[in-house]
Amino acid sequence: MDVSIVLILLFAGALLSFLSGDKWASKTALLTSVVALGASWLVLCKHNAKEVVGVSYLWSQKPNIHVALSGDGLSLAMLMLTTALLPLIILSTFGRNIQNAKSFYSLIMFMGFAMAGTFLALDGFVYYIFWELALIPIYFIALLWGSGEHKDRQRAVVKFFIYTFAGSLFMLAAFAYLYTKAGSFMWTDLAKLDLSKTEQIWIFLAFFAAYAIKIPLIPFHTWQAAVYEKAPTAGTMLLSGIMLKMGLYSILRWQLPIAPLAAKSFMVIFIWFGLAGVLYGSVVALRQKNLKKLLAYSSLAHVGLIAAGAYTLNKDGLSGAVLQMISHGFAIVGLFLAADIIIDRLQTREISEMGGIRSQAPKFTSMFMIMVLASVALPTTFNFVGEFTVLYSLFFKKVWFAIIGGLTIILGAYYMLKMFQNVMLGETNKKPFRDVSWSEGLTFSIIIAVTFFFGLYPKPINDLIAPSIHQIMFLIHSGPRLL
Amino acid sequence: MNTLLIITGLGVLCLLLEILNFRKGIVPFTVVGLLVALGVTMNDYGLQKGFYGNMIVVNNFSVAFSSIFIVLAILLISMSDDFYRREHAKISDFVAIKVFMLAGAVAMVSFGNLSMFFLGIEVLSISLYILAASNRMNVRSNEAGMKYFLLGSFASGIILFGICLIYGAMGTFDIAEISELSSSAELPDWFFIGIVLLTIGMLFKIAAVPFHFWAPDVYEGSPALTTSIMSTLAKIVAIATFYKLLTGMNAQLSVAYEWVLLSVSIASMTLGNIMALRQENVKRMLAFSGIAHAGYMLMAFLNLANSASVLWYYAAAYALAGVAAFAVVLNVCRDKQDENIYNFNGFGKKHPVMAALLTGALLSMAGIPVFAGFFAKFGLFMHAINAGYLVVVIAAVINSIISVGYYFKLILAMYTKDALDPVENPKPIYVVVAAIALLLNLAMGLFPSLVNNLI
Amino acid sequence: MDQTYILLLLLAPLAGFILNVFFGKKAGHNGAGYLATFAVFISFCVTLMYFLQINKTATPVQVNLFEWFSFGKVTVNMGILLDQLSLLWLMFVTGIGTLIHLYSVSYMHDDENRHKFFAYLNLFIFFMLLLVTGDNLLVMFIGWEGVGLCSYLLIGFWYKNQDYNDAAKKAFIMNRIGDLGFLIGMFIIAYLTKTLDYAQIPDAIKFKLSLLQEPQQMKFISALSIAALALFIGACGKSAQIPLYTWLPDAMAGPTPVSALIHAATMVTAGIFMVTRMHFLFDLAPNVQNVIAIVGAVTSIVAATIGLVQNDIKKVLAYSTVSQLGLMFLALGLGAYEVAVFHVITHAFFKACLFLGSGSVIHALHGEQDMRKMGALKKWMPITYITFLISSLAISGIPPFSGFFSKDEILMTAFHENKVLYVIGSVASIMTAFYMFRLLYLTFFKDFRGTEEQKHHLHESPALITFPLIVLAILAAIGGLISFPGASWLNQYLAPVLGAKEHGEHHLGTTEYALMAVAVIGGLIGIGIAYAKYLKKGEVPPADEEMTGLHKVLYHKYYIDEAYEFLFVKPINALSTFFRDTLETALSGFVYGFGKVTNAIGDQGRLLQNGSVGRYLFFFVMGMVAIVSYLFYNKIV
Amino acid sequence: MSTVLIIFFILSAVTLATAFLTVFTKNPIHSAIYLVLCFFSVAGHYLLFNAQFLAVVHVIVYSGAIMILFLFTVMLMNLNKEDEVHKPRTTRLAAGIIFILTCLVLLAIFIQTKPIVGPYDDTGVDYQSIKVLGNVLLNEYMVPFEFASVLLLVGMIGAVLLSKREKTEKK
Amino acid sequence: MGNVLNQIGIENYIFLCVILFSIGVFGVLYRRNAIIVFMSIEIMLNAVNLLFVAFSTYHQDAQGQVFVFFSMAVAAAEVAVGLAILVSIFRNLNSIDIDNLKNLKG
Repeated sequence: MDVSIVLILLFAGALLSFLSGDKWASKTALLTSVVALGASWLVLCKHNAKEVVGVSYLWSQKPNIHVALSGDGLSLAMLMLTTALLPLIILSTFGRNIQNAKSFYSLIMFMGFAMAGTFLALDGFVYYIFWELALIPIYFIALLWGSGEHKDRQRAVVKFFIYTFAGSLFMLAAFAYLYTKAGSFMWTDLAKLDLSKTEQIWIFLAFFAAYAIKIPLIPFHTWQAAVYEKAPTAGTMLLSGIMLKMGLYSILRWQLPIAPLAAKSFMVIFIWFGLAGVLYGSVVALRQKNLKKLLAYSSLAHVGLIAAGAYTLNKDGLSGAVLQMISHGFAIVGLFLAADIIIDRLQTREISEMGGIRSQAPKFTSMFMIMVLASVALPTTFNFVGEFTVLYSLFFKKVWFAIIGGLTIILGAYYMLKMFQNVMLGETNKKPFRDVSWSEGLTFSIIIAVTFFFGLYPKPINDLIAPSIHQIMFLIHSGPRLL
Repeated sequence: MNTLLIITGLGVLCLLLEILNFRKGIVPFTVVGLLVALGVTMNDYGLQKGFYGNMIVVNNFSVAFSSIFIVLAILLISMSDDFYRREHAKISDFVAIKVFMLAGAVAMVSFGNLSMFFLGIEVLSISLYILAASNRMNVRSNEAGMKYFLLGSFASGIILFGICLIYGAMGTFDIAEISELSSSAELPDWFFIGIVLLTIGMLFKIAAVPFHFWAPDVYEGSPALTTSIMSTLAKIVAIATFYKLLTGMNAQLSVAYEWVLLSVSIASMTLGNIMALRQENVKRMLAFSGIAHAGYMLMAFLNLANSASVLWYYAAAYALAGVAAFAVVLNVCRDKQDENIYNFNGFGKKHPVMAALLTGALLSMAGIPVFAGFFAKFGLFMHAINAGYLVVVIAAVINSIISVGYYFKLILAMYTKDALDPVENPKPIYVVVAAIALLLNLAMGLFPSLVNNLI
Repeated sequence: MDQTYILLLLLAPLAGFILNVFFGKKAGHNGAGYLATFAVFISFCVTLMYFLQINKTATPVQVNLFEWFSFGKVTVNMGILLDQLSLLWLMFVTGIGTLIHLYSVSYMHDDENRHKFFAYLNLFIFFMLLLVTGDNLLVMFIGWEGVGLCSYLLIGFWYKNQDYNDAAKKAFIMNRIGDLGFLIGMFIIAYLTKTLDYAQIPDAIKFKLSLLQEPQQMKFISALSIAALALFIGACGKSAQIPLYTWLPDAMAGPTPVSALIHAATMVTAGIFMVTRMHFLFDLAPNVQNVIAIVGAVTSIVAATIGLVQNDIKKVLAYSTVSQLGLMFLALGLGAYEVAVFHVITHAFFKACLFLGSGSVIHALHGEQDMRKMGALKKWMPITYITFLISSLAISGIPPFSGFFSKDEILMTAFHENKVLYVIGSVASIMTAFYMFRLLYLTFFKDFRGTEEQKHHLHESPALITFPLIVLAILAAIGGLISFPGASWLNQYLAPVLGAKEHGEHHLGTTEYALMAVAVIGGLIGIGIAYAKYLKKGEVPPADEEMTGLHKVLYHKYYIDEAYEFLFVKPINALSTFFRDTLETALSGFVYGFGKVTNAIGDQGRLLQNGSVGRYLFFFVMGMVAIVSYLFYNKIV
Repeated sequence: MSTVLIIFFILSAVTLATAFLTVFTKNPIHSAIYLVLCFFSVAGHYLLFNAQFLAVVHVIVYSGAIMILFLFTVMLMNLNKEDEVHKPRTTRLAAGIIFILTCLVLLAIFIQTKPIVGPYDDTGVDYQSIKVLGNVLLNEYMVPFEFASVLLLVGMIGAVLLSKREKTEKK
Repeated sequence: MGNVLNQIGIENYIFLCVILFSIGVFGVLYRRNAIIVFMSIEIMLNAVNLLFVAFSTYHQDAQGQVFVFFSMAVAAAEVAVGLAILVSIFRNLNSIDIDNLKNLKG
């Protein structure tokens, strides 16, 4: 039993969902994703029992490619995030009228497969394949099941695809270069490489092109709001909950260990990139008229902070980034679910046309409120732990970083509460508003449970990722490159 | 060696079957015959031998390329029956010409003497002139044939001039001897002029900038099946031959020469991709895409010594994806006046399977994993980096980004637009061909080691 | 054993919250209220038990519940510390909390969302307990943010009114500004001392100092000073000090019990609690102490001046609260922590009583809050009137009521430390006396100025409301005894936490008696002016539009809100609009621009391909010539 | 100046002149006739090299077959008029430039190449009699020879395919 | 008889052929009449053929002359096919002006 079983299950889920037909596709997808979650849980248990769960098969001798899947804590944490969010995302679509459901759920499962693969792959080549594979399903999901004016949607989605594809091609070129140096794509070999500083800088920038667009950091974010808005909510959840973590995870896994010198010399610049994202995202979110766009910009602000944390290159920054990735994943899925519920009931995305929902849907209001609070990182929520650690790491570098990054807690509260006020509060809405259905309620409840559990007891995750973080730290900071 | 014999014989048999009034069996018979030829060819893998006074040289290069040519020919010829349903009386001629063309192609990659090369390229070209003009009631087809013929024979003249100068320098047409002589110090400059002229001729054949102008017009005007042959089989034949010429004669390429190739490569990809963006006709778009791919393939020439496998892999991936794409295009535009993109509107809903096949083919051409196109492109990148030409890699990366624009234009049309006309059942043969081609393409992706090991 | 009790202490309100959230609606008409009251009462009982215990043993109880998380070299435990300070706070938090819960049962009697109200109140008590009892800064921070959240929820309790929601939001944001300061302060402390536990920080500082040379020592201390300053910013947010005080008056949008509990008695004193908790840090930073003292003094006078002219009964009380909090910070800044604590306690009693009294009035008038429309209420509401009078006397510093002792101590300390601050404090006190009695006269005396309809319904509030009033009035009256000048029980009680006093106790000499006399006279002057103006002359404050000059400026709170709006809110919104409409479009256009340019090139390129064989040949030959001549030029051919 | 050289120059002059006239003459028939002359002069060059067989074949194939084909087509299409419109001036200018450029560049390259020093090989062995040519063609070059037949076959099929009139076609 | 090239020089032949070839190129570009264009191409091929024979003599080697046979075969086949295409164009357009072939462009 190793990590590959999860991938196989997810892939099988994609196939089965497709084969089970429109009527049963959602149930099949849910079932298989839950099974995959169970499998990854078992794998995690094994890992905690000090068993090796990573695998490596030789795919091709020359070029030297391995199907190597990592079984370390960092990857498993991200795997758990993926497999845990996947059922939630699928659950959240229950009760929505989805055309051609078998393709829809199949694509979701396939995307889960690709994203899980990205998090697990230890061979740069395989990693890249998964990285690209994750792009295709979301392209179709956003394109075919999205909403809004056909032309606009097409424009936004194509731009998204080309833009992200453009970034990742530079990463591909970097991998090609690295291979010529190392003769292998294995992470362990690449991280061992003793590259000159100039080489590292180029490689760092090539990786950065891929990650900055995927995450996205400003000013590479222009695809984000439009796609989040146009995509169906399940797609938006996949994008914001998991996919943008691919970029952040990759910074930790690939960019920093392979080009540590460049990382060190550019550190300040890239922290500023992240912090600029925090400020910019927050400020733009203030005056957004569109609910999903607002959440998109909030996401931009949050990931900016995570990226800034990752680029601090210290232990807190890295582990805080991981913690926040996971917590943000859950929180943003919850928020988008809330947005979806509202949009589904009121048939509008304009905040100005909402309001007065609280008196009609008290349960929903409470749940939404908790998600808002998690998003603004109230202590005892998981998000707080991550945000606090990241801010501390920033503080560790420079007090100003922490202060600027910390503005997120003010601005974040401002735009989130403003949004909440305009969307939920006020005189009772004239349109009828049905309170949460069982599936929505269940999704919320799970997210809330996770948020509070890890908010109060993040130790399991910390313990899980600590060795990986330690290893990455070692790779970044040790002088001669050893492993 | 036997490959050439079998194929030529097959062509003659096709003509004979016509006489025997056995038209219906021609295509299946040819396909079976080609399968035999394929088996025979692959059996030669690992062999390294010259035949008939070194006229034909069999080696891994020739076997690998011949095999993929035959595979492509099988796929393309099997679509003939439906494609030529209106002029079924001439089916034997069409099939025979294609088979002869294949013979020319095989001769081009397994020549051991420049005369074989020249004859091979002429057989190929003349067959294509004929096929391009074969829809003779159609002015566009005539025009395509004429343009191709004029420019093609002009290029033939230049190739001939090149061969002539090489002969003048070496006094022989034998590749092996030339190769030996070319490493000697006392080498007349004619040899290099000859190489350059040959290069120009071959650049024309692969449709690289600035010798590409014929391609879009000819592709657009020709009957669709011919276009598919030109853009897949003919293109990779030309590129393989070009490669074989340069390596076979052991031409010591100078840096300046490599820079010429590099510039041509970058210019081809850039121009091909940018021009393809604004095309409305699918065949024309694929023509420009083919120009761009020629540019990519030229990257393999930057370090000739060990790029045969990379080149093969790329060529095969490209051609298989091309065949898959064209099979779908042929089906879609079966009864249409032209191959305009709007014919594809709503295709995703009408025929999900075929739409998926076309999507896969386009994704492969765009270089997106897990299709072979991705591995091929990656192999080329690595090769170019190894050769020390980072510039071309960066240009290729940027171009790949542009290329997504037009490949996705087609995909968008299929999936997001509403259909213009009612659903009709796809012809099974096209589905089968597209599926086989794409499966082969995918299968290649499972063996990325072919990039390095095959040849 | 301790662990069980402590969990009981903490979790009782939390359980109350959860039960009310899920079952409150089904728990009968007053079920939710009684449940909530009971939950807090349990906490009060446990507190009382520990309070009695610590009075005997004087040893604090410390319990580690579990490890929370770690960062840097710091590990943070969910630890609970019950020492003298926290127990003192717990006493009045749970005590007053119980009373106010009880009061609310009747007060919120008609609201359809009662159960939520009580749930929030319980949650508030829970977070307040956490804030007070946490044994490290981060646990305090949970409570700190938690009470802020509850404050937000309760201010915006009547969510259908967007003005109230705005007020709630404003409170939360303002608090968050302070919280950022708190965070930064924590970061600095964590960075310098590698711990956040109160118990360990002083030792860590001492240890560090012992390792360092002279110049580094100064640096270390100045870093700590910055931490202290940052923490003080946090305190400013929570305790409504300049410049972050504007949320508190707006917070009066919430139901009156909330104002009494959160915005007068407990939550707003969290800042004082924190500074007292971290007194060792502030002691190291005299500069910061000066800042605190000045900010406190200025806040007290500014708030008092605004309070002079307000017409909304709750607004007056709110500004009074800000002013009193300013006085407490003045004491803190002067290093007299126990004095500040003393005033916190007495203030909690009388201000809670005042708020509840005003609530009683508002209740009777069906929501009318404008004093210009009240009057003569003592006829109908004698108990409210008497309790209100007692509290007013207390806050005005008239002996023997509690306020006299605590306020006098602050002023005495100020007199010894800094005469200017003393004068400011005294003036603020006089003003307090004036506006409190202005309030009293306008509300309870002369003729009723409301509508006939209202007059018809006037009645004394039910027992559930008057009972807490009476209890609090008694406490307000006698609360001063806990720190009777010269024989302070409080100072002795707090000595283990606050350490040996550098100021020592004020010896009651001539100066002290003189100061007391001055203070009392000052209070009486204030009362006298109010008497002359509103009772004798029977003035009624003018309508809003008739105000002029200074009066108008004060009535509009020095236009501070408008200034903030102009300085911060407007620019940031403008920036946001600019980003949204201009920059986003531009950036997006830039990316699309690539596509557009490529497409345009493609369109131009199509013209090149004009179909002419001649042209194709021309380019063919030109290409050939170019290649050949390039190679020729390079002497390759 | 040997006789051979003089003959060479004369032949060359004829070749180039007729070639030019082929291109320049407006009437296609005249062009064809000039082309025949040109081919004859090339055959003269072959004779100069003592390649009689080749010269004969050349005359038969080019002047005999190809030219007849041309003329036949011209007649068929009734093109023996001078009705061709001149290309635009720019195009003609471009053609001229191309001509000059090609000439200059190629000539420059060849002039620049290493001159051949010393006498040319003269083995005295017969290498171009019919017998030798036959041997080479049918032994060494057997495969290309056969392959050339494929080429011609393709050409034949093609020509038939393209120009055979079908029953359905009108006219 | 000896090698003719001893008296003429291979360079002269190369120059002759280059000029002849260029005339062919020129003709292709200069004329619109497809027939004449074909003729120009024949001139190009002839120039090369002549050079082949010259080189054949230069090397005293028969292969060059053998190649000329192939070249002639190719020329013949090309002309046949080319004229066939021309005929079908003429049938459709009633013109053999290659500048009229501008349907395909862009």
